[in-house]
Amino acid sequence: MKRSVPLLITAVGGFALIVAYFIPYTEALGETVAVWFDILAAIAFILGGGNLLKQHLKKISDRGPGWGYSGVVIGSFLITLFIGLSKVGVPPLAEFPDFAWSGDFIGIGTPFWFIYQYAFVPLTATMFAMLAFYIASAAFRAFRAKNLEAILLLGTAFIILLGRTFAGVALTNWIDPTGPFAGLRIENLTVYIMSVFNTVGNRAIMIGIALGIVAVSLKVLLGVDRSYLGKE
Amino acid sequence: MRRWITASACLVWTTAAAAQVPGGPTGLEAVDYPWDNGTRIQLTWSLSPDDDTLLGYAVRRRLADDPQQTLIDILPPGTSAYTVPDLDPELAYLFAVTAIAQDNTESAPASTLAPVTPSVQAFDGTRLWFMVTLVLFSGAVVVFIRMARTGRDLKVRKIAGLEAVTEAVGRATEMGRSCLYVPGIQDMNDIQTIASMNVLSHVARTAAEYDAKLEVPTSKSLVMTAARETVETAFLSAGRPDAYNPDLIYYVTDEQFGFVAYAQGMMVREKPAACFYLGSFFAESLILAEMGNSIGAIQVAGTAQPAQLPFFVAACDYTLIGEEFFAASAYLSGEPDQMGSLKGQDVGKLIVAVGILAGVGGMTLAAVTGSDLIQSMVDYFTQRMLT
Amino acid sequence: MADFVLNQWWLLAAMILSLVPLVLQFTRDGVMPTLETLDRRWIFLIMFWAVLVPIYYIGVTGETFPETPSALAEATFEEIERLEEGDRLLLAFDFDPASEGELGPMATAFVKHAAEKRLRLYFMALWPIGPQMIADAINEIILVDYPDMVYGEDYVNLGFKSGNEGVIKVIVTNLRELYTTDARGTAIGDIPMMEGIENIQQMDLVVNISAGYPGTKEWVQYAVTPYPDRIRLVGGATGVQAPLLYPYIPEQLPGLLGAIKGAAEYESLVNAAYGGDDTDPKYLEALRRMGPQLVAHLLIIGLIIAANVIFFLNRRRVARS
Amino acid sequence: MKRDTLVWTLLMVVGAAALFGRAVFTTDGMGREYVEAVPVGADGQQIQFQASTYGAFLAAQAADPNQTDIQFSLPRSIGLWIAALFTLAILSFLYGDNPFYRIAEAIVVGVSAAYWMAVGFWTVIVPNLLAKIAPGMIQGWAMPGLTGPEADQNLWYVVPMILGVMLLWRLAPTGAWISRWPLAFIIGTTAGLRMIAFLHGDFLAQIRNSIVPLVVLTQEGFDLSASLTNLIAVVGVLCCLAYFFFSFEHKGMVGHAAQAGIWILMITFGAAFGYTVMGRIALVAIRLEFLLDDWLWLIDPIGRRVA
Repeated sequence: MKRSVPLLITAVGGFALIVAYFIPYTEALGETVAVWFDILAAIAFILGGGNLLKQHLKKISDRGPGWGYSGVVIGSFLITLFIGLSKVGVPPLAEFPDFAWSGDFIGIGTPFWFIYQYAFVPLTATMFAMLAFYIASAAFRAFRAKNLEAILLLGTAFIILLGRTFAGVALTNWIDPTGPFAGLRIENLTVYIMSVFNTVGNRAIMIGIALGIVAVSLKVLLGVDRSYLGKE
Repeated sequence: MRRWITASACLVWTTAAAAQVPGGPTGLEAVDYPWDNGTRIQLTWSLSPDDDTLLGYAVRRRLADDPQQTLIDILPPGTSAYTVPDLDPELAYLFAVTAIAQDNTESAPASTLAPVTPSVQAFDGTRLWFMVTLVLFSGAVVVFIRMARTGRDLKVRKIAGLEAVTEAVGRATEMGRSCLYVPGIQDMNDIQTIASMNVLSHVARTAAEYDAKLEVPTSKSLVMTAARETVETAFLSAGRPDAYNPDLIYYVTDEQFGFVAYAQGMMVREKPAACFYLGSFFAESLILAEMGNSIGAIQVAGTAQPAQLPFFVAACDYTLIGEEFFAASAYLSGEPDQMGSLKGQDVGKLIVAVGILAGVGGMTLAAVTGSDLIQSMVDYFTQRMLT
Repeated sequence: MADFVLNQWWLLAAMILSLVPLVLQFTRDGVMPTLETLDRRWIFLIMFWAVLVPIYYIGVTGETFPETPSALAEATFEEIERLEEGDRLLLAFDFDPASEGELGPMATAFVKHAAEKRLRLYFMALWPIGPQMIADAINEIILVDYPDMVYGEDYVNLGFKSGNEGVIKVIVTNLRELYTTDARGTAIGDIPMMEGIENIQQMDLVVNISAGYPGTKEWVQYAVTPYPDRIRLVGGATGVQAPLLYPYIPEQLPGLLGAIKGAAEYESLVNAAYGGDDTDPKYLEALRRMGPQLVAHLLIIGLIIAANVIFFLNRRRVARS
Repeated sequence: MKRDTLVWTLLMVVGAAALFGRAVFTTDGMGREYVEAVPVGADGQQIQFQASTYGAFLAAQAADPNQTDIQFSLPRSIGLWIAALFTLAILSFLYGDNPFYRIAEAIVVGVSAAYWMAVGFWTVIVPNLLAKIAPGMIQGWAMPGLTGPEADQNLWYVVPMILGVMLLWRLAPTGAWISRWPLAFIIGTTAGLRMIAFLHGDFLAQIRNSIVPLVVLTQEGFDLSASLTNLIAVVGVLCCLAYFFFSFEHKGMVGHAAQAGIWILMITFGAAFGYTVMGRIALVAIRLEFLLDDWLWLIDPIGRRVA
């Protein structure tokens, strides 16, 4: 019951969808399953949120290092959740003034919108922006001509970077754009690298990935890989 | 400069004065396309007597209960058959084909008289070749898994990143620091996350054997659930069920940058000695890898997101590229079943290589000789078998 | 420049002060040892200034760095330049506010260029939020700077249609099947400039600005590929998307603007041809954004060079000892 | 290290004081948001506030000193200041871990987890689950516009609901194993769906695109550069595939091919790295523009604060 039924569900679910793909009447089954998955993932938020609360409440009750921050997590979580779920301050839609709950939960000017606009967006966007700093330190550390592979890696990155500045473009501007060496102009070099090597490399990676996915899927469906199903 | 005066543009003004009206096509027949999902109808007609002077043929369709005609396509002269795509299996259609002269004059149409409805069949024949492909590639994997079970010795090459897993966990134990495992930021409906769970099971087992602390923050609730089952099983099979602590496998937030804000803070405070990033990653890949590097951790990464591979390659000690990542759990387990699946993948690659060579050869031959027969064979290969 | 230094001395002073410890370390320990053990936070700090100072300089003075147009930007410019007054241009805006930083300036420059050429503009969108981007372009450029252009005669907004590449497949042969009205709800038959337009093969040029799916790739696959002689397409794409489009250049995609760099090149071409002496700052957005890009790129290039100098000097030292 | 921190802290305080002094004692100002009241709805009775600019406010004041259409917005100004401080708090991590970052981190975790939960509830649970099982009830509550075929009851959706309940069974004291059933369903269907999707989509497309003629003939005759490019493409793909072979050690013929394959992969990675830099710098430039322009009012490139 604990292990064989889930194994059966896995195999039947997977193979049924594969077969369904070839039968016109059932080919849309995959879309239905995708919608079901979204529903399950949304229900699973309860598990995640519960775990978040439990984990931080534990830190607070243990008075472990930084327990005050756990209080901040719980506070911001509960406030945001309450405002979001109860549509605090959301006016009903203009067409349906009698339906108090009809408004857009993130309508402009609502408290939830304020949280989104002035906390969520700046925090996540700045996190994203930190990549600019990390990309510089990674380039400084990793792009050293240790061997031929590293030379190719850094050489290509170097050419592409140079081609993105007007200084780099000016560097090869003396090459006749219609002459036999026009291909060495940095903008043409960039296009060539991107359209030939980059395409080829990605193509091979994609083919490999597809084969890997076939193998992993089959192993899952045949029950060769089943660690996620837990102990008997 | 009016380049848009082309055939289709001028169909609206069909009354060009004093033009010679071309002879129209005749005998238009419409039949349902066999073995499909009910979206196609096949048309055939006899060529116009003036075919060699024409600009082409215009194909139009209309619904049986609606007089409004819709232009579907304009075909080159010499065409006498066409498959109308993208139809609705619940509607009845009428079709008309006209010949267009060089001066855009249109002939009288050849029309179908009875409405035709595309019908849905029990099997989609347009996917027949795909089914063959599917059977071929899955068959290769299944056959080798079976062969492995009969006890054949299957050898595979070494992958440095995977050899390093045990070493990294061991080093973390020596240093008295933890191991960090990030299974990507996608949910369980991504095959990379599933593959990551398989790898996690082996990493967890190694950690249990070394008695190392293994921390698994996740970005999705379902992944947390699956990871807990996985790690618990691994600790059990390593004979250390008492050492399993579910609190070390926890949910952070669904938000990509919220998750990584937490992860980088946690890394700088706890300084894990071994970091594993295996799964589906996006922009956060570089933040994780740079942070891990700055705290001096041994880092093993693996993903099938081509766009993130460069950052892992630049900042991590070992990177499993695409297919290597999917092969990781097979390598780490060393079980014969798993080795068999690797061999199956290799056979798959061999088939791909042969297919590409055959296609390229055929196409080159067709280009050099100009042979229509070879060209049509290559077309069948690329247009039918590979779609 | 001198004025800037005099008036904004405090910013430069802050920058120099913050870098003093690094300079001290260089003089104390020597260049090589310092570089070898360089704390990565110095790289972060230099990067910070490399982005901030150009933004500030450009923001205060309004000056921008020069831009040398690449062949691709020139090809894009030429495609529009070749058209004549009254020719038809389809502008498909497939992006959202998240990518507006990169693509907004392209949209602005395309609309300005087309308006200067007196082309007839047909706007459409395959992204649900595209109409907002179209509205921005119309409100900020056509209504403000080209008030004599008449809606329905010189430009029309066909609005958003759902269905992704399916929409393209249909409108290449039959526009009216999907578009029965424009975005304002006016029947297509009542719009003067729609007269005689059956499908988008009648457009003299299609311009697609896209941030992903559906986007330029789909336009190439479903519009240009089946009708290579009748549909000409140029595009603008984000830095992430642009590499995926290179395989289509130049046969199926004669012109492509990639990221903010492409936008800046095109902007400089349009301004050189139609800007006049005192260009409105809103037509310089990409050029302004290129300032920090240029300095930061040069910094990364410098870092890579420095890293390799250290590496080779070290290796020689190891070989000698 | 301690002295470092002190110096930096002092510098920050001086900088902040200077900015504050500038905002208070000069006419430049900083960090204020303005809104415009726009009537909405069929009868124009409801008022919605839309973002406006200081420049528009000055212009409106000049035209009519008693106008109330464009006005200062205290909540949005507070929001702007909070956003700016959050931006600085996150950036401060580049120097090192610190309490400001830890607060920002705690807030981003809490807020974003709750944000996605609320989004999941209002965009998935309500319209895709509850509205399918009990359309009448949901129509009367939160989705008054639910009509037509969308409003038909569909009891199939009871299945995912039951699966969801099984998933939540983990929280119950006994029988946690029951949650493996929905997990098994998810993993099995994912395996089936992804396998088909990748094989039919990417896999076949990539093979198809690899098939090109090695001899390209055009109207002018033999096209050397196109032929060469095609040759590189075909050989390149085969070499990269050789790299991925697991059965052979990288020795001999296979070894050479695999070596060439890894070179091509390195060029691919280098190119992608170089290309991504531009987008990442744009991200930080936008954040700094936000600080300098929207918050500090130090720069005004598009004249938003000129009447």
